[in-house]
Order: sequence, then C-alpha cells, then structure tokens
Amino acid sequence: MKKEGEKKMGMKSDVQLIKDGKRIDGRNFDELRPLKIEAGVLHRADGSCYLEWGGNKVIAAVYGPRECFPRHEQDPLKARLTYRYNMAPFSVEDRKRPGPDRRSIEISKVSRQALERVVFLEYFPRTSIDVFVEILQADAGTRIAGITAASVALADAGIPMRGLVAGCAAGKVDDTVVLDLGKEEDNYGQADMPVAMLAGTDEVVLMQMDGDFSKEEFDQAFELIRKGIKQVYEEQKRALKEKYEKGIEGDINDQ
Amino acid sequence: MKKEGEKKMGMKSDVQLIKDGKRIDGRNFDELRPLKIEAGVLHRADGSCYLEWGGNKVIAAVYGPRECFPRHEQDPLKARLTYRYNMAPFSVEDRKRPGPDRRSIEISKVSRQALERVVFLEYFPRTSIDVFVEILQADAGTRIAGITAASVALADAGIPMRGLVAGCAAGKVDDTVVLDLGKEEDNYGQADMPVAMLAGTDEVVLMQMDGDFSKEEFDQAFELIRKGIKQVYEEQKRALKEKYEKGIEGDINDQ
Amino acid sequence: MKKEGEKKMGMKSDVQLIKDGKRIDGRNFDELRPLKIEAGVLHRADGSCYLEWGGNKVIAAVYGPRECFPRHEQDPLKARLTYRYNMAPFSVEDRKRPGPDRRSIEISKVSRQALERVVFLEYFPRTSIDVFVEILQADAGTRIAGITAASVALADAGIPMRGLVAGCAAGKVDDTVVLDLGKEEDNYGQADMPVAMLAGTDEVVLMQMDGDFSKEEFDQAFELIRKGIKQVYEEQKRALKEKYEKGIEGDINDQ
Amino acid sequence: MTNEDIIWEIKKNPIKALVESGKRVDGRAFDEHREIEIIRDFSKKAEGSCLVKLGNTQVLAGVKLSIGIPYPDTPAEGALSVGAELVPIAAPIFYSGPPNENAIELARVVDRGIRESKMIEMDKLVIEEGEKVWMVSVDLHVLDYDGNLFDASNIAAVNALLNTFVPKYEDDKIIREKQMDLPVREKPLSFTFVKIGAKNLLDPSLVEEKIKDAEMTITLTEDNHLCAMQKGGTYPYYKEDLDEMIDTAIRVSKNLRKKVFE
Amino acid sequence: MTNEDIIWEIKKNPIKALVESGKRVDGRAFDEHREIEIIRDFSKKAEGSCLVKLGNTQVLAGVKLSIGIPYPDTPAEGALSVGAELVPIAAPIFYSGPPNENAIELARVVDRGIRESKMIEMDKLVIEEGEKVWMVSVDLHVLDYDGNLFDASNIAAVNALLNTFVPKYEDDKIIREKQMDLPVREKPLSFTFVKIGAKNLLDPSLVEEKIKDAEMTITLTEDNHLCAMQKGGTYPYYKEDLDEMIDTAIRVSKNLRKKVFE
Amino acid sequence: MTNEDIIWEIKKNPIKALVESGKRVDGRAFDEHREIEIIRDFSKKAEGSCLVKLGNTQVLAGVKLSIGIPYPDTPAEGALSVGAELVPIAAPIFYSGPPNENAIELARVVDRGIRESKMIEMDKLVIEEGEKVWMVSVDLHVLDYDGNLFDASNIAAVNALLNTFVPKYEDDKIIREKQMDLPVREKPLSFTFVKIGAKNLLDPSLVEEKIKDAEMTITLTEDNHLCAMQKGGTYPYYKEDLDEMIDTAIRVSKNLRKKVFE
Repeated sequence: MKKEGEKKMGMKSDVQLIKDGKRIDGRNFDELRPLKIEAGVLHRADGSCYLEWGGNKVIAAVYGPRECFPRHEQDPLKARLTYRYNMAPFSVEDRKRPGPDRRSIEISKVSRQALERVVFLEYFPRTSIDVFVEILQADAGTRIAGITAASVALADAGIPMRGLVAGCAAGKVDDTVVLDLGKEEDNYGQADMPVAMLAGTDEVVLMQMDGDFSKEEFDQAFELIRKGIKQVYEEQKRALKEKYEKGIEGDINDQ
Repeated sequence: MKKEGEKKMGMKSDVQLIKDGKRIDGRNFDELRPLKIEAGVLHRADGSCYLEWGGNKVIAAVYGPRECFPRHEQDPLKARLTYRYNMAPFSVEDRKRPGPDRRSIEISKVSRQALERVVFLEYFPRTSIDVFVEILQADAGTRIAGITAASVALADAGIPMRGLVAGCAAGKVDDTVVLDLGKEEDNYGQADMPVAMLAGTDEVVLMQMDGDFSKEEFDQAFELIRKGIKQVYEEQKRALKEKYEKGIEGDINDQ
Repeated sequence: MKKEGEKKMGMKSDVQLIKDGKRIDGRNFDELRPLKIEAGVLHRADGSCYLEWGGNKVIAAVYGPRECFPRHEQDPLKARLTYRYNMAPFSVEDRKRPGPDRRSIEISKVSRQALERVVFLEYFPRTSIDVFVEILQADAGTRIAGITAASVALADAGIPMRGLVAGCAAGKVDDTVVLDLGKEEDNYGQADMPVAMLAGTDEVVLMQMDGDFSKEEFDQAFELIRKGIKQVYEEQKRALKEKYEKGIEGDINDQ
Repeated sequence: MTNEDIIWEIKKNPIKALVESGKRVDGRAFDEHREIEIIRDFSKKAEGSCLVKLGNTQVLAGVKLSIGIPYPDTPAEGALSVGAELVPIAAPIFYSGPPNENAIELARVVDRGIRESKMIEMDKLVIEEGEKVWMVSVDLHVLDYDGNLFDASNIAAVNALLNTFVPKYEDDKIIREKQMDLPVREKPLSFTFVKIGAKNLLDPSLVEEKIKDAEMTITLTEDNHLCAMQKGGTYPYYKEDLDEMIDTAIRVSKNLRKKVFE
Repeated sequence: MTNEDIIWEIKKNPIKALVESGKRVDGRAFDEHREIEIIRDFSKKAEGSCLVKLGNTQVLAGVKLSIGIPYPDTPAEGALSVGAELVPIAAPIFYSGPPNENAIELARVVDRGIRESKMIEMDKLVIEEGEKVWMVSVDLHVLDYDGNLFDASNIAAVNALLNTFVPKYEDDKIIREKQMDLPVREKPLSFTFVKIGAKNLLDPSLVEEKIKDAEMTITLTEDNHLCAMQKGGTYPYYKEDLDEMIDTAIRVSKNLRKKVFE
Repeated sequence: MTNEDIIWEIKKNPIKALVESGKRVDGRAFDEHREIEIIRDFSKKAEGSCLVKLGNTQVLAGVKLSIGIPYPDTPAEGALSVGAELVPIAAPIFYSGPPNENAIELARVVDRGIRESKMIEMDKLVIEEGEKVWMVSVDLHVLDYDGNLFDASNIAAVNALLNTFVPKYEDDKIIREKQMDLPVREKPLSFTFVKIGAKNLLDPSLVEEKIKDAEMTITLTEDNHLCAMQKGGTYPYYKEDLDEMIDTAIRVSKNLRKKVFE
C-alpha cells in the first residue's frame, strides 16, 4: 500500500500542524502552495505542459487525435480518450517499481472520466486522443496536479474543449479545514478531498474524499476548493497566453 | 505446490482413518458425503447451479451459445467450449492468490475435454459456450464437484447434451478402498481417483489417479465409483426437476 | 544481474590466467576452443544445427518461410525475421527461471539485426522466418555460438543467404589479448568483444564489447577475431557438406 | 458487447423520461434500497465471510488472516488489504484475466471506507512489534452483477469483518481456531447514487447504472461523518447534488444500519 | 494451423481404416514402442540430465538442486518441482510464451509419477529441519516433437534423477561437487496409449496423436502398481479399455525397464 | 506507424544525397554534437538526478539508493541496476507496457558503460559484508525523443551519479540525509554514430536515426580507453569505419567532457 504512494489519513502523531494560526509551512488556511505552469515544453508531443506545485513536478503530454489502436476500440461516433497517470521510479521516497499499480490505475480512471465530457470527442470519430501524465517529483496532490497539467496540454494540442479543467484539494489538519494539503499535512492530517471542476462553472468533474469530515467541514472544504480552483485557472490561462504570445515555432518541419 | 491446493498422497501420519469398520467421519466405505444441488441460482448467467458436497461449496455458471471472442477462435463447424475452474482466495486454509495456477489450468483442461463430446457443439457453429466454476469452499474433491455442477448448469442453460456428466472419486485409506474421500482422508490417504462418466452409460469421460493402487484395488475403486455416480446422477435430476417445476420466472425482462 | 547470466569483467581475483605463455586451459593466445558442428539434427524443424564449442552446447532451429502471425506484422515487401535466444533452466550453475530475461532479449535483438541483411528476406514477402536458439549448456560465448549455429540452421532450411554468418570473440586476460575466452577467463578477465561477420568478407554484422581496451588492444583483438572466424567458417562449411553428402532422408512423409 | 450497447441506447430514453417524471423502472422511491439479504459465515474455510444479496446482485466477501511484517512506518499495527475479482460467472461482460480498472476501483473504494473509518483496531493485531503482525485480507467475489457493486461489496466486507475471528498463533504456526474476535470499533456504510438527468437515485440497479450520467459513492461512519467519497461517470455534479446525496445518505443510514448490521 | 488441421483431417480416415485392420502406419504392433535411445549426463552444468530419443521425439531433462525452506507441513523433507517448456524449436505449433495448458499438464503428469511413486527419498534431503532443505528442480526441455511427450519426458526425468548428485553445502554456499547421489528408491515408468476407433495403441507417434479419439497415460511402479493415471482427449473409455491398457502396460513393463533404466 | 514509415522512406533519398555531399540536414559537421543543456539535481526526491537536453531530446535520470543483500560472489560490494522507460509522452511510437527490446538495450548499454568503466567504487557501499549493501538504482525517464537516446541517457545517468548522495542508515532505517557523496572514480562518456551510406555521423538526430543503415555506440573512459561498444542496425561495418569512429570519439572527447561534466 505505502509503496503504491498510498496515504493513510489520521495516523496518530505528535506533529503539530497548525501553530499561531499558520500552517506548518507558514501558509494561511486558504492559501495555495506556489504554482507555476508552462505550456508547450516538449518537441514530439502534439501538446504538453510542465507544472510545479509545491514540491510536485509534473509533465503532461497529449497525442492526437490520431489513429486508434487496437482497431476494435475505435468508436464510429467519437474519439477514444485515454489517460495514463504514471510515477517516475525516483519521484517518491522509496523507489517505485516502474509500471502501473492499483493506485495509478484508479487515478487514471477518475481523471479520464473527468475529461471525457469536457473534450469534444464527437468531433473526431474513430480516432484516439491520448493523455499521458508523468509525475517526476511527488509531493501531496499529484492527481490534481496531473489533471490540471493535462488540461493545459490538451489546449496546447489544439483539442477543442468546453473549457479548462482545474483541480484543487482541501483537507483537515488539527481539526481545521485547510486548502491544498502539503506533504506533511497529507501524512499526518485527518481528511483530504481532491476535486476538479470545469473552470469558470460550478461543474464538479472529479471528486474523491477520504478521512473524516462532518457535513459542515465538507461544506467549508468545498468552499475553499472553489476559491482555490479560481487561482489555479488564472495560472492555466496565463501559461497558455504566454505560449501563444511566443508564437508557434518550428512545428511545421516535425513529422 | 501445497499452495496450489496440491495434495500429496501417502504422507506418513499417525492419523487412524478407519476404526471399527467406519471411516473417520462415521461413513461406511461405499457411502457418499452429503450432496445437495440447486439449479438456476444466478440472475445474469444463462444457466447456473449451486452445489454442496461434504464441505465443498461450488457455484457453476454457463454463458452461451454466444459470440466467440477472439474472432480467430471461431470454428465454422461447431461451438467453442471453454471451462474455467477457479478457487476463491478464501476457499482454502491458506489464502490462495487470485488467478489461475498450474493446478487449476490442468483441471480446467481435463474438465473441458470431458464435456466436449457430450455437448452438441455442432448445433452452434461459430459461437462460444463458456462454463465457469467457482470453488467458494474447498474440501476434497472439488474438480468432481465442479464438473457435476457444470453439467447441471449446462442443462439449466438449455444447451443440448447427450446426457448429464456426473463425477465421483474413490481412494484408498488405511489399505482399504473407499468412496468419495473427505479432506482428512485426502490429506493422509494412499490413493485417490477422480472419475466422471456420462451418467446412465459406461462411458468414462474424465479420469485421473494418483497414489498407490494394485490392479485389484483399481477394480474395486472403479466399481465403487460406478455406484456413487448413480447417486450423484439422481441428485442432479432432482435438482433440475425442481427447477422446472418452479417454472421459468421473470427472465423475459432481463437483457 | 548475475542471475541473468551477466558477467562482470575485471573482478579482482588472485586467479592467474596466463602462465608460461599458455592460458589456463593450455591454449595458445590465438587458439579457439574445440568446435564441432552438425547440421540437420531435428526432425520437425525446417532446418537445424547442433553445436559444441568448448563447454557450450547449443541447438538452433529454423521454421519458415511460413505464415506470419500476428497478421499485422506481415510485411508486403519482405519476410519478417525473428530470433529467440533462450537458455535452458539447467544450462547454468544456478537454475535460470524459464522465459526471456533482459539479457536474452538484448542478445536476441543484436543477433536478429546481424542476420536481417544477410538473409534474402525480400524473396518471401508476407511470410515469417523464425530462428530459435536454445542454450543447453552454457560456457562463455553463448551468443556467438548461437548465431554461428543459427546461420547453419538457416542454410540447412534452404533459406537463401548472401553467405554464412560466423562469430568469434576476443578478450583480454592478465593484460594480454587472447582469442575466444573460456569460462574462467570470462569471469576473471579484463575485456570481452564478441563479433560476427559475414564469413569470407570484411563485413562486421554483430559487435559488442565490454571491459577495458586501449585502441591498440582493440586492433589486436579484431585481428585475432578475423582469423578465428575463418576457422569457424571452415567448420560450418564442413558440417553442411557432411549433411548434404548424407543425402536428404525421409522428409517427404513429414507434414 | 456492441449489441449490448445498442440495447442500452434504445432503453435509455424511455427510462430517462420515467425518471424525469419521478419514477423508477422497478417502482422504488429514489431513496429506496432493493431487498437485502445477509448470509453470514458462508465459507467455513475463511476466518470471516458474508454473502450479500442486494436485489439480484450477489457478492461474497471472505476474510483470511496471515502473518506478515508490518509496514516500516507503522511497526505497531496490523495490515489490511482488499481485493476484488469480477469473476466471469457474474456477468456476460466480465472476462477472465487480471483485475481491470473497475475491479481495482471497487476494491479500493471498499478499502478506503474500512481504512479511513478506522473500523479495525489495527494496534491490537501486533504479535511482535516491528516484526510480526496479522495481515487481514478481504477478498470480494462478485457472483451476480445486477447493479451497485459498491454498496453490496461494502456491506459484505464489513459484515465479514464483523464475524471474523483471529486464529491462534503458536510456535510460529497459525492454528485456525478462534483466539479472539477481530477487534473492530466502527461500521462504515456506503451509499451509492446514480444521476439520471437531474435526479439522484440511491442503490442503482443494473439498468440504471447502464444509462447513468454520473455516479457517487458516499461512505458514512456511525455518527454520520463522511469517511470516503468517490465520483464516477462523466457528467458533472453541482454542489446541490452533493448536498442532496449526503443528506439522503444521513437520513436513511439509521434504518439501513439496522437492516444490514443487526 | 488451419492448414495443418485440414491435412490431419484428410489423413484421418485411411489411417483409421488401417488401424481397424490391426496395423499401424509405421508397421509397429499395437503394444510396441518405437526405438529408444538414452543419453545420460548430457548437460554438465546440471546436477543430473538425460536426453531421450523416442523415435523422432527428443526430450532433454535437467535437474538442478538449490537450497530452500521446507513446506510448513513437511518440515523434514526436501521439495520437488517439475517444469516443462514446449520450446518452439520442437514443433511449428509451439510458440514462445508462458507455459500453456499442454506444457503444464505434461509437467504435472510427470511430477505425479515421481511424487506418488515416492521415487525420491525426500527425508534425506534435509539440511536443517524446518529451516533448510534441498529443492530438486526437474526441467523438461522438449527439443523435437513427434508424439508421446509424456513417456519420453517420464523416461528422461527419471533417468536424470537417477544420475543426479547432491552437491556439497558448506558455509551457506553450494559447492557444485558431489556430496552423494540423489537418494532414490523407485523408478516410475509411464505408458501412454491413444485410442483410435476401438483400438488402444501404445507409444503413439505424432500422426497417431493427431487423429486420436482419446488418450491415457498409466504410470507403474517397479512392482506394477498404478501410481498415476491421466485421461486425455474427448472420447470416452470403457472399463474394458482400461483393463486392456493396464494389462498391456504390466506385460511390457519388465522389458521396457531393462531397456531404459539399465 | 505504416504512415510514418512511408514518410521516412520518402525523406530518405534526398537526405542520403545530402549526406553523401558532406552535409547534414541541420547543418552540423559530421563530428559535431547538437546543443547540450545539463540541469543537475532536478528531482529532489531522488538521491541524485539530472535532466539532459541534447537538441530536442530530453532524458531525465534519477538515482535511488536502497538496502539489499550483496550478490554471493561479491559479498564486499554494493550493487548497481539501470532501468529505462520509454514513456509514451516522449514519442508517438512509444506505448505503455513493459520495457521492450529497445528500452532494455538502452538500459543495458548505459549500464555497461558505468559498470565496465568501474565508475562507482562499489567496495565503499558495504554496510555489513555479505549481509547488507547499498543498491544503486538508476532510472532513465525519456521525456522527448528526437534521436540519440544512448548518449543523452549516458550523460544524464553519469551526471546523476556524480551528484548522488548516500543517505544515513541508522537502526535498520534509511534516513534520507546525506551521509557522504556516492564514491566515484571515473566518468564514462558514450559516443553514438549512425552510418548513412559511407559516412559516420556523430550524435544522430531523429531523422538521421530513422534512415540509418547501421549504428555504433562507443563508450570511453577518461583516459580514452574503450569500455563498452554496441553495434545496432542491419548494415555491416568495416574495420575502417570502426577506426574512424573510435578516432573521432577520442578526438572530441576532451571538449565534450568539459561541456557535460564541468
């Protein structure tokens, strides 16, 4: 479990996560970790995105719309969307064996479902649109970092979408609801709820939760997330704008 | 080996398996363990059967005739028959890892072969008839319990057959040939011979043996099995009759 | 690593590999280990070869040109060539788990590439030519023994080729460049360079090297190999000639 | 499978219309479960087991205990693992092979409910700190699939754990006789809804799952706190959906607990 | 493969007619083996090995010994495992990949003969009771497949074990020099028949296997007791078939033992 | 993929003609590398890491240290393993799945350079002789594939090892703080050439790799000895080719070492 990058909320510990109204890393309760997004960082991929969020380093790439293999998975009415969340072996404390584990298969599934109605798949029947997310350095919140980067990579690839998907988590530490858990808060906290929304709308497209929330805490957490996602969305837009201002370079000669 | 549910006949032991002309569980030499069969126990399957035999609990399901995947396994002259014997992880003393092991692959093969000339496969060219046997609680004799249940499930699915296949084993404990070994007899006995026949005929369709039998002991064992199979067949017929007397209910609205 | 049959050149050791101008097994620096080749040793295969080289025992078989599975690997312009190098579990000191490991996958790749331009693949479009090499007893130099045998098996199968591929290695022990390392020289030596050439030409079709060679030592080693390959080629030709003098027997009735 | 997909496509619109008008195909209210049958201690070879029938859906959960080394960061705790097999007897669309993403998600959602509610007193499963602890393996065997595997599996797994015994351990050997009951302190209970159009339906049947827009599983502790949530499906939820589902789950939980755990 | 199937279908009827008239394609009597050649100690890296040629069929068996932990229920015994690879050099229908059901059945039937006859004195393979025992691994490498792999493999495996040495074990290390011969007390010998029409033919060639209705392998101990049986194929056997085959096996066993084990 | 193959086929002849005339598509000399950028210590969770950009090719190498048992024949040495994943973000032709022959070859050639040059002082990685040693795992994560993965990976791996720290090991636990630098004594550097027609081109770009006839990787130690070679491709090399490539590698190595290791 632990080796799969599993977290276990609510481990007993003497770690004091909140002190003098500040969190262990000095943040306010409603404050995101530093977030930096860059679009178009890879040469071969049709679209790509590099994202740093707290201690997370994530790269997302999109290939497609392209021919769909194996053939029997072709859909005559729409494109197939695939999503692969993958951790580099050296992205975590104890080396992770390469290849998909149960945790990454689950994350890939919920992330794919979050994007399936957002991308206009019906524009590209019989093709495949393939999203790959590589976690190069993992802190807490990699699935949210991944889908946030994936969404920018899809835009960078010119895939038409109803909007950008942006994610953020909130959790509970020392009985306090806070935004965007850091690694220690994740290890020793009481609850975590990763959410992704179609940015600019009220649509929740990804939602998981574990730990312990009363209904009131859930409501608080949701409200924090809503605000957090607004900031994430601004950074996504900034990254895409920067990319397009730089202009599209050199892609014509690539095969 | 042991972990595959392997038995090893003839382990040295101080266990006295026969005392005062009775076996360790009080049975006579030619007596079956209690057997109970019920047909039509599952909603989705085309045919099904639940069977309890001594400490065995087995469920069999049949799907088909249905489309045959992968396509290149289609036979233009007859249906493909598949058979999958599978043990639930908690069906044995030490948890069994899920998925096929060498033992279950061998059992699936000999069981499939036992059914291949019994089912009128030529009536359903290009289709597949798929038999699945799940061992939910394993005592001795699961392969025989499985094929006995599978045969009822095939009948319950309305698949035309030359007859029912019924199985029974005989073995040797404390130098005595006895019918239908129980778990302790299997662990500490000297021989075991599982056999399945086309019930009501003299046709042996499945036969394996291990341990130590002289030719005379083999003959005795075979004779015991022949009588045992008659009783098993009666219970199979009773179960099917009961199912059809109850009438066919509600299947029309199922997809 | 070691379990994959990996060698590690240059292990510190007190083993003296050269004494009085002779090698540990009594050979001269430019002397091959005993080599014996026999063609046509298998009944079912289209072509086959058995080879003993020092302590190596190798059997190679060729099937094809035959139908190419899976279909999507068919090439409309030429035959597909496959090459499978495989070690029997009991061919090495510590039992090797059956199935391909990383080492054998790499060897299979470089061996296949060595043969791809030598076989006239374009004569047999859409088919497959499959080469299988089984190492039954492994000393040093199995990959070279394998491709040397494979080449004879291809000829025995009547597959048209630009020539025979013959291999030989040279290495460095006790700071001396020598031909065709034996097992102890391989274990405790300083460098090893396996090479295969299109026999009778200057064309190098397989080349690997590890350990430590100055450019001068490399040149010496290459020169030794060139001479060694000439001898290997003579034995290949002798084996094929012997086979054809015996005549083609009995193959007509085989399916 | 294409044929099956076409059938669902055809059934979709009339059923959606029915739901829109406030009704379900089988006549249930939106917050009503199908009939539930609980058969405890089904498999005698398991340390604990339970067969649950939820309508026509049948899931058998079995618990085995074995000895293992604790995780380095929890040297004074036992370990839990949950696995699920969608064995091919349960539905025509289940094929043999390693667990696919659906089986993995099922196992992990059930696992999270048990783990995050702190159901099992893991610190009481230590034989020798840092060296030897009990490993609790829950295996979900899906026998008949007629919708809502999440809740049927949750109920089966929790009930199986409630009747699990810890075997004796003597001279480095497990003796499969009861040493004590598995120490538990909580009973997590999950509630799965599908969204069809604007409606959220509790305990979906197969047909409702097949035409669903979205799906949500909410797991509650005995004091009605949330301990696990999982969104499925591709359509979005709004905050009002979430509030409605959580409120419904809290409202019906008391009665359901009585039905399934007593 | 379809092409191959068609060829067998065409060959089937004339061969069946021949068999019906009491003859075999290669002129043998029904209870007659093909030529057997036994090459012991073929692979020097193995602790024991044997190459068997049975007609054109060739099987190489190799034995390796390693150190392992005994099974908990047999703390005072060594362990045996038998594996088979139908490597693709042996026939056009063998492909690379994990062992399929045929390879697994072959290994398990050979294993049962060795295990159930109690050939190996397992209690003499203990280094430290409950802790360290010798594990005997027999690997069957099928080189050329022209029918009757069961018997060729049985003979190869048993002969390999008969010339196997147990290495020295010093300072927790295996030294591959002879400490003693592998302790054996029995020589199981298998007899495989195919049924074609009403006839049972011993030691089937490839063509006979291809058109067979049913198949039976009978393994006998030195005192002609049965220690393993395995039915194959899809047609039934009658009691008379079983009697005939067992009698034949017992009748020819003495001569065959001389040929293959001496 | 067929479409892609056709594109390469069409591009092939004009590029070959260009090369024949002494020129490369991107204007480089035959012995000239593309631009190289080295970003050390990229992944903070790794004990050592390095991202290398070689033209548009990007490879990230990460090093993790763990505790293991030494190989029986080297009880007083640590262990090294190198793995490579051609993750599908890097090229349209890379698919998810276990490492294929190209990924395996890449890892093994990089491994040989490190191992055979004796880069790492393995005898300094022993915690308890024969019992506990450090295992050094180098993982190559290919992010963008525009040709010459061998050299980009070699440079990334060697640089990652050069900035790797050995963690503390206290009370049977790894504490991920620096105990010492990984002890290294050598810096192997590889040089990959493709042969197009009669020319050998250093540091091939993707397009040059796609139309190559043959390929050679030569790894040199700091004193310009050969420590590893690997031929690829299906066309032959002549001795003159080998001499030319080795000479070129030796000639440019000093400058390249400065660029990538300082």
